[in-house]
Amino acid sequence: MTRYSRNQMAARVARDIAEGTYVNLGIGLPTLVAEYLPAEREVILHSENGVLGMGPSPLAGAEDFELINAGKQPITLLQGGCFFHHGDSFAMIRGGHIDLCVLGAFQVSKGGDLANWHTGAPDSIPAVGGAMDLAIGAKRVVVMMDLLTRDGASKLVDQCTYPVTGLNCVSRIYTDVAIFDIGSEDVLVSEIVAGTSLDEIKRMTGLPLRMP
Amino acid sequence: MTRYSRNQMAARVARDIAEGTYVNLGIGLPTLVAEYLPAEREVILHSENGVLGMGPSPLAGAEDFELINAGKQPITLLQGGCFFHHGDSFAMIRGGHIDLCVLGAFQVSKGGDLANWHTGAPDSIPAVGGAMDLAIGAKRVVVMMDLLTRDGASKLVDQCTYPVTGLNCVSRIYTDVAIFDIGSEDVLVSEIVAGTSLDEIKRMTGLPLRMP
Amino acid sequence: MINKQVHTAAEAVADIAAGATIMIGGFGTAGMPDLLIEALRTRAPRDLTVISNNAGNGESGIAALIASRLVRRIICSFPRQSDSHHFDTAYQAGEIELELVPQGNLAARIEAAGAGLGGIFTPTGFGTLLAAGKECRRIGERDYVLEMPIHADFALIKAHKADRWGNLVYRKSARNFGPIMAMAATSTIVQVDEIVPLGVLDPEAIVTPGIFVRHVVLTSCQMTVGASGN
Amino acid sequence: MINKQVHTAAEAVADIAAGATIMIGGFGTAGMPDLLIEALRTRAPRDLTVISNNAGNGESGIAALIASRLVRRIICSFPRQSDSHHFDTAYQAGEIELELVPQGNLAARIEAAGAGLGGIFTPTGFGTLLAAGKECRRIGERDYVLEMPIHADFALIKAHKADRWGNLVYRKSARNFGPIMAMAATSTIVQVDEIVPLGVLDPEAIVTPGIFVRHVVLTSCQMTVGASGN
Repeated sequence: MTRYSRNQMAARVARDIAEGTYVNLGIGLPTLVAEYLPAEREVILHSENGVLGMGPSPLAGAEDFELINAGKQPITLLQGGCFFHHGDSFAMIRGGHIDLCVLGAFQVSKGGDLANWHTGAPDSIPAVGGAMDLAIGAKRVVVMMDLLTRDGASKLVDQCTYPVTGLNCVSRIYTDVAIFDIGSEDVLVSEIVAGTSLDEIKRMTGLPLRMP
Repeated sequence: MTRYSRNQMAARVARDIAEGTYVNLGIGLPTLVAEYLPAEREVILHSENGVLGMGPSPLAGAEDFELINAGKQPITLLQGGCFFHHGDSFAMIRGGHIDLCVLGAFQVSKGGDLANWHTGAPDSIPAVGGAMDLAIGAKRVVVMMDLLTRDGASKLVDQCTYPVTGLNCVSRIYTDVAIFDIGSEDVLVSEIVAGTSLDEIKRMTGLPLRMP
Repeated sequence: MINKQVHTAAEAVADIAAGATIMIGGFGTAGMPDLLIEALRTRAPRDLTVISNNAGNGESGIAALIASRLVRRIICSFPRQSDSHHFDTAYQAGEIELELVPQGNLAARIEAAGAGLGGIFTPTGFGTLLAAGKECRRIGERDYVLEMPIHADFALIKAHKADRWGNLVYRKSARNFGPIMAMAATSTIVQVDEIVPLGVLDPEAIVTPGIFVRHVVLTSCQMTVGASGN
Repeated sequence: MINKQVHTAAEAVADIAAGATIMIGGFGTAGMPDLLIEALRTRAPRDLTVISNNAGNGESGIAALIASRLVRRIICSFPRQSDSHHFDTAYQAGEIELELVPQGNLAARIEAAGAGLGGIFTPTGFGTLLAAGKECRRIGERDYVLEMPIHADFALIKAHKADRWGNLVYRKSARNFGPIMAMAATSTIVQVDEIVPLGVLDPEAIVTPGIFVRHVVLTSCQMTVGASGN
């Protein structure tokens, strides 16, 4: 079975992002999407710590630690970018002004519930950051993840067993095996990585999936 | 009986405003207070349409109709003044950041209720503007008014008969006859314009007043 | 390439249809988007709900919309003014519905819409006629009124300068409702004095980021169109 | 003459007493008022409640306050980080109380306090562990959680430039929580890189008007004091 690498997944997500889209890329894997947006396509990246119009990473030695992204890595600002405070930044998110948010996930349920903030382990220290705001705020929330855990369990599930981040908020899931769209009735398999069949994906997830 | 003129009332109010105070002067009579703040005393005037640090009126011919006060008259901006939007401006008011607000009134009750927005006449077109925000927002709200109406009725009353603007919000009332302070139990006459007695003021208002 | 500039005010307001809810910036005439309002009056969609601080002065702006009988309902804080005769007449004839809102609650409700909040408890108006019938609650030592967000389909505002991404700066007290209305409307249309190249506006001083802006049109566009041969 | 500048960080934090509630700006180290935090640690008031996005990194800043056992309770969105070992230790020992708040709700609750609101209905967190026990309400087609404002006695923030009236501008993403914390605290104390004469800051570009600021101190003040003979 062919599976997308992390880079191939990022490239696939990037392909769907049209010019002029305002996008928030979650910490971790989604950050990689920025590398696959062609320079001539103007996509405006938002960082929840008060930046719109994030540019590429600075050259070594040119880092400014007052110009960072939500992952606290140094970034640059494009011409046309701007700064604002946390209140306005989360108004952009919560108010539905961000067109697209790409997030990582522990699990996504067939109803579009997202779990990505907490494993629920009783001795762990919880930390939520902007995850819950991002989950429910953007016009469209998509997830980017491997379909299976390292143990082979599906992360696309009937019901989340991890604590949820938001309910019924995910529209689409880009995985290493296929792209899934959360419909109002069921989950559609919209695109399959070459070499895998719908039946295999059904077996992997244990869910009643269908092609559109 | 000696009574303060409008200008004398304004001068009296101005005397109580210390350097460094953030002040909103309501439309109408309170605006006159600005004329009696000595230029060397730095008092920062707020206008609810998004200005802090209002200066004196512009010279004739130098008016800029994008630089106006809440009464829509042209103003100037002092060095150190700044502009902000209506949301932030009313956050300053509602959030208790303005030290002092000076308002006109139709009536003030002995409990500090303010009526200054609406006569309640059934055929009148109501308009409230920022009156209700100003009434309850500032750290200290004082009123500036003639004690009596043209018909000789007291505007300091047992209970407001006009529709109220805010409840229990006025601390002090500067009038042409005396200065009144709203106490938790009763109304104190803190200062009397020369030539009037407490008994006369009690007769004018019909209220059980006392000296502090 | 992103370019939010459109070349005529008519084009900017072309998809405003009858029944739309429209925020209109300005405090008196400061920040009033006169060009856009005139284009809207020419287009003449009916049954509009208008959200603005005032209800029009004299013969132009919102007063002209009312005189043209396009406005069914207005949400504002200060309708009555010395020269608000078009509103006054329509109101007294029962031809226009008024929702009177304290100015700070108007601002806060617009902000709540822009920020995606479902409602806010505000102390302003408690115990007054304008809180009649509204849910109230004592929180801590203070009484509050529950007020709902005010959204709009469109916001028509005026700014000073824009770039092609729609970033805006304003001028003096003409800023007033512009930034918060831009955040509360599905489509924000802006009339500006000047359009500058991308990168000219200081990223520390941009007041309205372009994310809140759909169309930008130059105040001088009518003249420009005229001068270029129409 | 109004002059909000004080000459040492110790003077700036001199009236912060045990039991105080303190907002501390910054997102990671960007915008972290390190000088003020160090002055606070030296002063060492106990039983503090700290409101900040993070719960400290490494050995300095909030981490140092925790290591000195001054913090009884922390309200933040993201305590766990690779180098948050002082928080982790105190938390696991039960020596520090944590209120975990989604970052946008943290911002909105701080803004609500600054704006004098009594509560806000926010969609963030609905249906999650972080809304457990909170009042929820369906408004329109969406579910919301009622969240309360977060006030503080003091805000310690960092800005780029100030003038003697306390007007502030920030630098890049170090702005983050500064402007909203300045509005939500009874006393806001600001560490700045530079103090400029009144009138130098552009009135269109001032981010925090001086009304929200009590004290301003230069980041370089320690050195200045040292250089002048101590």
